[in-house]
Amino acid sequence: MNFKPGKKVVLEKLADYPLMPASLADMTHNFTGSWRNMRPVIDYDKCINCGTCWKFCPEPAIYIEDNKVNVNYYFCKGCGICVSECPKKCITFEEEGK
Amino acid sequence: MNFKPGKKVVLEKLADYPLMPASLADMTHNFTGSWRNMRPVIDYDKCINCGTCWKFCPEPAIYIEDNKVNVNYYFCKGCGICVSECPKKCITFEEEGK
Amino acid sequence: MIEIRLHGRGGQGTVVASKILADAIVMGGGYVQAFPEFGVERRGAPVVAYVRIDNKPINLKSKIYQPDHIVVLDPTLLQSVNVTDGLKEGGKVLVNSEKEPSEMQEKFGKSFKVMTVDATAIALEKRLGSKTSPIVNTAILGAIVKALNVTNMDLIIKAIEEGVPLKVEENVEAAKKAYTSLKGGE
Amino acid sequence: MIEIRLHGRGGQGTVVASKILADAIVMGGGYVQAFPEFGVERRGAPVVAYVRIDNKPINLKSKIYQPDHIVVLDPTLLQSVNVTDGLKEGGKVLVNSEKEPSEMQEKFGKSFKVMTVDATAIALEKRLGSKTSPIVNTAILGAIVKALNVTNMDLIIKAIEEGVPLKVEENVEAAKKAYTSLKGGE
Amino acid sequence: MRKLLMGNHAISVGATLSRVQVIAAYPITPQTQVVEMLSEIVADGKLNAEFIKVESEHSAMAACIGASTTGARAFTATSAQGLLLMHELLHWAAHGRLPIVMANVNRAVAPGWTIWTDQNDSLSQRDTGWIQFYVADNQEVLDTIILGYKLAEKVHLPVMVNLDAFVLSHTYEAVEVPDQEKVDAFLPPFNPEWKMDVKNPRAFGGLTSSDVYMEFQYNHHEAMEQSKKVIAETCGEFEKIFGRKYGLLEEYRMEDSEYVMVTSGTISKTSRIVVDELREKGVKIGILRVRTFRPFPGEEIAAALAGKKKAFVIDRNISYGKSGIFYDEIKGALYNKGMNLPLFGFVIGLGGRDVTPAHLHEIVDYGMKHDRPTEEIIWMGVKK
Amino acid sequence: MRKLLMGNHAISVGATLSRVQVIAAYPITPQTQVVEMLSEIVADGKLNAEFIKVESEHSAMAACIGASTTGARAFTATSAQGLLLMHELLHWAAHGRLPIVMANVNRAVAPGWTIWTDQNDSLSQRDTGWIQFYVADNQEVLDTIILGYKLAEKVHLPVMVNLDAFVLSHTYEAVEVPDQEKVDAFLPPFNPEWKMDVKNPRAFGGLTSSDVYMEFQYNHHEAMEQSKKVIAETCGEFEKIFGRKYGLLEEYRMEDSEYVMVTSGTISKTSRIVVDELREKGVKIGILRVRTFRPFPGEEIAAALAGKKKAFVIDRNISYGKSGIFYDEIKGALYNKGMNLPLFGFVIGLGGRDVTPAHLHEIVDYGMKHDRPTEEIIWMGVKK
Amino acid sequence: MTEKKPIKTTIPEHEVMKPGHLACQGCGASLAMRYATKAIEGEAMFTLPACCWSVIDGPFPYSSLGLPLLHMAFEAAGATASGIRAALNMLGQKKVKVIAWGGDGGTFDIGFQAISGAAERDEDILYICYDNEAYMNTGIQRSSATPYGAWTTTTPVKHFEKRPKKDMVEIMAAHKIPYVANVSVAYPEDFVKKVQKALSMEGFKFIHAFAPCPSGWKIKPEDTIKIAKLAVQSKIFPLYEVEYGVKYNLTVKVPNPVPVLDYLKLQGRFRHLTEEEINIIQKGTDENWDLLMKKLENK
Amino acid sequence: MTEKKPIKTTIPEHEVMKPGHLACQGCGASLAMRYATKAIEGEAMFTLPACCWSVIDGPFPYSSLGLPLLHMAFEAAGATASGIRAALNMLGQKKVKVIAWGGDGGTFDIGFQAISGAAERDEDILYICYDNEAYMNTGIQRSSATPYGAWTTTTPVKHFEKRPKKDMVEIMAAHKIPYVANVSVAYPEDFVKKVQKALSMEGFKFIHAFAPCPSGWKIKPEDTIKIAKLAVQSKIFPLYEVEYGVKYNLTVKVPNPVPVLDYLKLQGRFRHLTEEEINIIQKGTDENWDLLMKKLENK
Ligand SMILES: Cc1ncc(C[n+]2csc(CCOP(=O)(O)OP(=O)(O)O)c2C)c(N)n1
Ligand SMILES: Cc1ncc(C[n+]2csc(CCOP(=O)(O)OP(=O)(O)O)c2C)c(N)n1
Ligand code: SF4
Ligand code: SF4
Ligand code: SF4
Ligand code: SF4
Ligand code: SF4
Ligand code: SF4
Ligand SMILES: [Mg+2]
Ligand SMILES: [Mg+2]
Repeated sequence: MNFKPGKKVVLEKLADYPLMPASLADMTHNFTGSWRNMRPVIDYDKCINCGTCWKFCPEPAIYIEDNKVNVNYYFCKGCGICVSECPKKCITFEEEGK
Repeated sequence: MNFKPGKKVVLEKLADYPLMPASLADMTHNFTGSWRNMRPVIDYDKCINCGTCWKFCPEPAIYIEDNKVNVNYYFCKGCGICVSECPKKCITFEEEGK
Repeated sequence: MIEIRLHGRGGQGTVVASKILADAIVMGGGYVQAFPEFGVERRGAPVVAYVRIDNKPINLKSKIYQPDHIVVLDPTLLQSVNVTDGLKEGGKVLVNSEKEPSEMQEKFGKSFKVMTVDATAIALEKRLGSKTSPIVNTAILGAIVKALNVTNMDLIIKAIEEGVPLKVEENVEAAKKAYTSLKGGE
Repeated sequence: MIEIRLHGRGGQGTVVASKILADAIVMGGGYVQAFPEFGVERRGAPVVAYVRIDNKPINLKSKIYQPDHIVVLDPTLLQSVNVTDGLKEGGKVLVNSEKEPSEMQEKFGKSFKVMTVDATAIALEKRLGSKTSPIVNTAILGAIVKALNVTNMDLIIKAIEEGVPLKVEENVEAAKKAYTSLKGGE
Repeated sequence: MRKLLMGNHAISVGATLSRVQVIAAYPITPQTQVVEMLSEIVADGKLNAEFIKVESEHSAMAACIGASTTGARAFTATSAQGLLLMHELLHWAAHGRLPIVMANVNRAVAPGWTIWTDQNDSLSQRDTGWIQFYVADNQEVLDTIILGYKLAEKVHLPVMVNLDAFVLSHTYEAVEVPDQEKVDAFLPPFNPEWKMDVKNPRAFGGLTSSDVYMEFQYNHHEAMEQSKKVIAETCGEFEKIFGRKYGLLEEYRMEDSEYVMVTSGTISKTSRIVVDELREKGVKIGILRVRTFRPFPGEEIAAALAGKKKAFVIDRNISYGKSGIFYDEIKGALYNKGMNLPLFGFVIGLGGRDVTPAHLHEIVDYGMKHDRPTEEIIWMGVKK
Repeated sequence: MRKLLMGNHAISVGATLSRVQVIAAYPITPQTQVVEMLSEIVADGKLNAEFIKVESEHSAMAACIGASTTGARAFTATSAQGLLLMHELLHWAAHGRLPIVMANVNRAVAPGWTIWTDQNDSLSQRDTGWIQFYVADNQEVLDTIILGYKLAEKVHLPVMVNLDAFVLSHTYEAVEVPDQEKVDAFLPPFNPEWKMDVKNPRAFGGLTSSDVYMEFQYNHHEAMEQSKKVIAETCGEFEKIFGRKYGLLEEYRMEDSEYVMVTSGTISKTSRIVVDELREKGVKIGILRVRTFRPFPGEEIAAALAGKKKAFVIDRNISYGKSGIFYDEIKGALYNKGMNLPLFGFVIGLGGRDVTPAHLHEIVDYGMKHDRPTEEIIWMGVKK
Repeated sequence: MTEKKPIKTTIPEHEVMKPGHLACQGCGASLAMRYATKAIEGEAMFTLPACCWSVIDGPFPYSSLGLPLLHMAFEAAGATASGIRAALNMLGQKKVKVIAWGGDGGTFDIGFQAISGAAERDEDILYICYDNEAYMNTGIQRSSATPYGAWTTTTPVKHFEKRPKKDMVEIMAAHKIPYVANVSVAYPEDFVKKVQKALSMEGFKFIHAFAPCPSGWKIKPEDTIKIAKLAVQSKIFPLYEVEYGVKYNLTVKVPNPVPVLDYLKLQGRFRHLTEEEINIIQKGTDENWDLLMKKLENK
Repeated sequence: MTEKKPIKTTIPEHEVMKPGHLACQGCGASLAMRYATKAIEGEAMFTLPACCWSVIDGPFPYSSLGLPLLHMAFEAAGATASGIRAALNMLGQKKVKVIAWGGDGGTFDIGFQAISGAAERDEDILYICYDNEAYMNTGIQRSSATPYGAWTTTTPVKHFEKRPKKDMVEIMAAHKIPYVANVSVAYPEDFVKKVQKALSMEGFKFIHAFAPCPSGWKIKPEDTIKIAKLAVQSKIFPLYEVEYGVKYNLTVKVPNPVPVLDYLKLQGRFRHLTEEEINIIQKGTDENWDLLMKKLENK
């Protein structure tokens, strides 16, 4: 599933508050991509569509679309699990901002 | 062991009190013999000194002295365990006050 | 206001007796409190229950220190417990005993009126409880009706019928028998 | 009173840097508070720490909203965090970066004075941390001494010696090297 | 129907009539008859409820919190150590705005072990955010459970109904047991807007930063303040249907009184005897019973005491290093009214020490003889 | 020796210098550095103590109770939920008259989950019979642990030292760390008369009937009252040896003041900035910091406020359905003195909402503009 | 009366626990304490969570135990004992034994966590649970030690206890502590020996003592021992021990087992059971026994 | 780029847990939740004691879980879940599953009693413990799940953890509940299957999920899966299940086991260990494995 960035909820005044601290939205507003200082990049030439990277991403920031695995960089924290678990070593870890 | 009846502790004034509720005496002042409405009586003729009654008395209200088992009636509550466990059936249960 | 104290042993149904008595009072339109001594008494140990009766709502919420009457469910208690402690001058003492009231009067002194009923015998006759632990409370209730004059037999019988789980008939009979066999009640 | 805010990532030693800086201030006889942003930030997430310095006891116990200076330990933060938020007019911004201050000045605007130090390179040179997570805090401290003028190198070195558990010498060297290689510090 | 009930039975009957759906409770003297009777009632099928026989009071409250958040009417009962063991979760239920009703049999706090009455157990929960009632007879016990649910579900706050150990819990008194239909008319089914719901999934109680936390506390306090009005309303409704009148406070011979005994719990009843006797002698004295302790009816107490000559506050509790708790809180209320009424604070009856009319006379005597209190606590009945 | 310590370290150093013998503690943000540092200190052999790594705070307090009754100096530290979970055993330690010292990092109470500071956790323990201190900087944290043991062991009561989460617990400040020898001179080894002893076997805490229970409560309260004197004495001794002065209260620019901010915890320090600024403008204002909350220094507060024009009580806490807790308790103290000083009660900073000089100016402004308070709580900084 | 052979006692003659205590007539719990204290050689201290024994011992200012004793909150014995242990260690009294003594409710239920914690830490203490299979001190409510089929006031006849008894011995054995054992008041020699053995070992020891309760089980006080024997002889309560979670040992053999009915029928609390339910109990008992036999073989 | 064969997923493709959550980089706990929620067919509710997940889920007013969730006090999940279950039963939603989700601290330690109580009552709930072997949310303090040899902030290198890991799976199995199982984030298929199986059963189910924590174990975030695999392959964390306390089944075989050293050496928390200590771990691991094999045979 390719999650889209969500919206922040702003509680400006008392009337905006729920009765108790009950959630009003999910966390997809949170740009966890900013946590990353390394960026996983998939080499689709080598990729065999085994789905391993998708399976092991803890965010999840990898989604299946168009019969391939894709990284959602808005959420990818750059943990490197996909890099390390890809059986074909076809994901490389590049320095962020370079 | 033949326990002697103990004394009550009287707390008449503040100065008699310990710092916290810490005990100052044992319970041997407590005449649990008054709980009894049946009284175990040992027939020493039949008794074989096996010690079973002594062993199983929960108070303990049976003590060994002069090479025999003795009931301390100040404490015996009249539960009847000794009566029921004596292998020689030589303890009888008599109605109290009769 | 009439205040009654009942003496029995843990496990003997003393509190149940006080409750059934109170039930009868309520059925009769009276006001009542029934409560146990607030303690941790164990099976076999002497216990106490109270009944407070009035014809108007009872505001008094403290314990009973000077009862008008005393009821003793177990005669062996008399050896160890001072049952008349605090009993008002002229108060009644109803004892479960095979003895005649006159035989007991001495023990209690002249200021109290002693009555007896052989509730144990009645209970055994009606097969309530066992020989070593007869259940005497319904018999005692019958005697209370006669002795203390705080309710009547119809109400007590109704209260017993609602208040005992088993052997209802036998219990009612026990009460009736005790009512008629009370000694010293006149 | 001088108030400084440090920006880093969870797990990068930002709070330790603030603490060592504070240690140096105390050793120099100054008064100081050092504290983290009070949050639940996780490894990788942007974090913040504060240092408040004065020459008399500090009564102010609230957070820092308008810092005098900013220190950025991780250059990749600049993409996602508005590090100059609340920074006072004329405040200094010290960034761990290989870039020249002039290259950055534009990003921050004219009202702040930008300085850079390549702390990552220094840390890697001194073998502090790994390539993906270099430990830059001691290098940054050296740069702070030069850039912010709140303490001196002797004290910082003493504070580093007491405050880091391992590779003491390398850390001290990192600080020294950063001190000399600060850009834009004049 | 008039029935002879001990206080613990009155609790159970009240809960049954309120059609509670989840019961989670743990036995403790002097509350045990509650769990026993409710076990029977549920086993007999007379109440359609889940009874969770938890392994501790802490778990009892946790289960109630789980059940209430899921939208079921939840009930528990406890006393003393059990209440104290729940403490963290009392805060939880209140901040969670859960309309749980709990009966607490007031028992003194250990050590030494004690099972007898005083109010330290529940009053030491005064800051947990629960509504607290202190009742004076078994009729009120039963009625207040039912009233409690009505109130709790309106203001989204948990309600604690406190009764004296033994003096009520184990004392049989005649109680008018209302008809189920009438109770149903008074208390509609529980159907909260905010609840765990698979159709509308939410997280309840997540991390609440300093940017957003304080408003919840404000709302919590405001709900308490509103409760005063809601109690008045609810009691009005109740009176219409059941004919029995309750409120924040209860007054006895107060109209023309010059002196006032300020009481709570069963002492209030025994005090009537003393007041009646003193009235006979011409002393103009009345009783102000504080039935609701949270929200604290400060305004109402100040109004009731306005113009009186003296008041004698009787506390069966103590805050160590301070004073009797009712006393202290009432002083706070009068202070802001600029009142200068001599207010005496008595501590009596801790750990179940019996409170007799004689003791209460002593209290009034003391108050009559002194112009102003010279101590924060006037101790009654302590061996010296 | 002057050292840079965060509040949690100051606690640990204080406990170490006090030569505590048994530590039983459980981690909780924002107290964790205490358990971590003490683990290290014990592992390094720098403190000869048993550290019991219990499975909950409840067990931490139980272990402290066991250890203290056996005659060892026992220590624990906690915060918020941990403190609340101990609640039953807080009563136990106090009634057991056990001189346990505990550091509590003041954190707000869940739900929602929060880790930030306010005083509701410890103030909702106000009726448990513990001595309570609220400190304002890390030096005082350290010193009060040592002072705490001295006091606790004299009056046989447990002592809770409360400090603000993060603002102290996680903030590094320079602290003068006293020499071990001096501390040893000040604080002799613990050797209680009443303890578990195989040579003199006793049962502690047995069933205590209504005939004998109340006197223990009287003694407990009296020990609290005596503590006031003992605190003064002990602080005097402390000052002689260490040169730092503490007391029940702390005054700042109070001598000639007409207006008073009544504070506790770190807000007291920030208030100094405000007072200094206002003094510059000619406003005669001072600060009365309540350092000791139990025993409550009512007399002393009344004396300090006597003759003032107005006072502004600042509470970082609330008793729902009543008011700020310091405010309420102070009103009680003034009432009995017949004082009529306008006393304003502000609630601020719950759940860690930051308290800045600007907020405190607002408080003073409000108080200056109003003759008398019209509400029991004046809320500061709540979104409306 | 002819000359008698001298009385030869099979358990220590010295009495530590004193009479005058407040147990009901025929109380198994008081007997259990009598045995346990007889087994102590040297010095010991007790801590006691709320339970019948909080009352049995006697009210303040009295105590029947004859040893230092700390009454403690219902749920806290495991941790309290840990604190006492730590204090004794620090005070140079490492040799003084620490014993926690709790009922089944305080052990299986509300106090379980503190026990599990102390076991996990392998504190050098002995925990003895006297098991009367319900909360007796508060008047016979179910605990998780209440066996299938039993009436209690919270498992009324119409809805008698449906859950099997929680298997504390196996749960504690799974904690892999040095010593776990079942004992019974009907087997005093075995009882005393096991307590002695436990006290001789270092680390956390757990002993589970079968202690009939006449008041709660609706049995005659005089039947306490008889019923406890039948529990063993019907295989309902096997007397065994486990060392370090793996070494199993059956200390009292049952060569001629009796049907569970013999055990059940003497007790009022089981009166309502039908044959079908009794069969369930018999079957469960046999299965548990077989499982135990397997573990005995594995050792 | 050539035409690819279609991606065949071995676990459900649907994502319940949403990104943007607050777990550290490479957090095993977040992965565990991702798998668990994938396994749910139908409706479910969660309750969560304090743990890293209280933070991971996101602060108010947010939540990443995508299912109803009640945050609860640290020690209360077992009982809270019981209350939710009871309420759902009363509200006619018997089919909605109730899941309690706690860390090892909230499960092995402070919340253990409430869990044991719920297990004893055989409440129809699933309890999942994600085990990262310490209190991580508060910054890496020991729990009773911390294994022998590990450094934590409360078991410093000079005094590293000396107690073996509490054996929760065996302890829960001794509760004789319908289902107990070990799962690991490195074996998602096994993980999902077991959660599905548990959810299909009635009564109390307990699943123990191995979930490495990069921050707490001092490992590289990218090694989370590698290390979890090594735990299984070194026999330290066998993947098995137990039904009704007796029926044991090993779900992932270990034909070519690796030495524990391979597992230990990647982790900073074990860095200080000497050969001797590593041997102790190897020996303990082998013994536990042998014991497990015996139980597997007995079934
Ligand atoms: C927190 C708390 N809850 C409840 C109680 C009440 N209580 C005291 S003893 C007891 C039952 C004890 O049962 P068990 O441990 O089996 O011992 P027994 O009385 O059967 O000997 C209970 C419920 C208490 N003292 N504290
Ligand atoms: C009563 C109580 N004590 C302590 C805490 C603090 N606390 C919150 S989470 C946590 C550690 C949780 O550890 P674990 O259950 O293993 O989950 P993890 O954080 O490791 O995922 C602690 C100690 C608390 N919230 N409540
Ligand atoms: S680096 Fe980590 S977060 Fe990013 S896609 Fe790979 S596994 Fe997911
Ligand atoms: S793990 Fe590697 S090969 Fe497999 S789908 Fe991902 S990128 Fe392709
Ligand atoms: S009847 Fe019971 S108490 Fe009396 S001696 Fe025999 S066994 Fe002991
Ligand atoms: S049991 Fe019987 S035979 Fe044996 S010693 Fe006692 S009385 Fe004698
Ligand atoms: S109730 Fe049972 S366990 Fe308690 S004292 Fe009586 S017989 Fe013993
Ligand atoms: S500390 Fe560990 S368990 Fe917690 S979020 Fe980070 S990686 Fe996950
Ligand atoms: Mg029991
Ligand atoms: Mg963990």
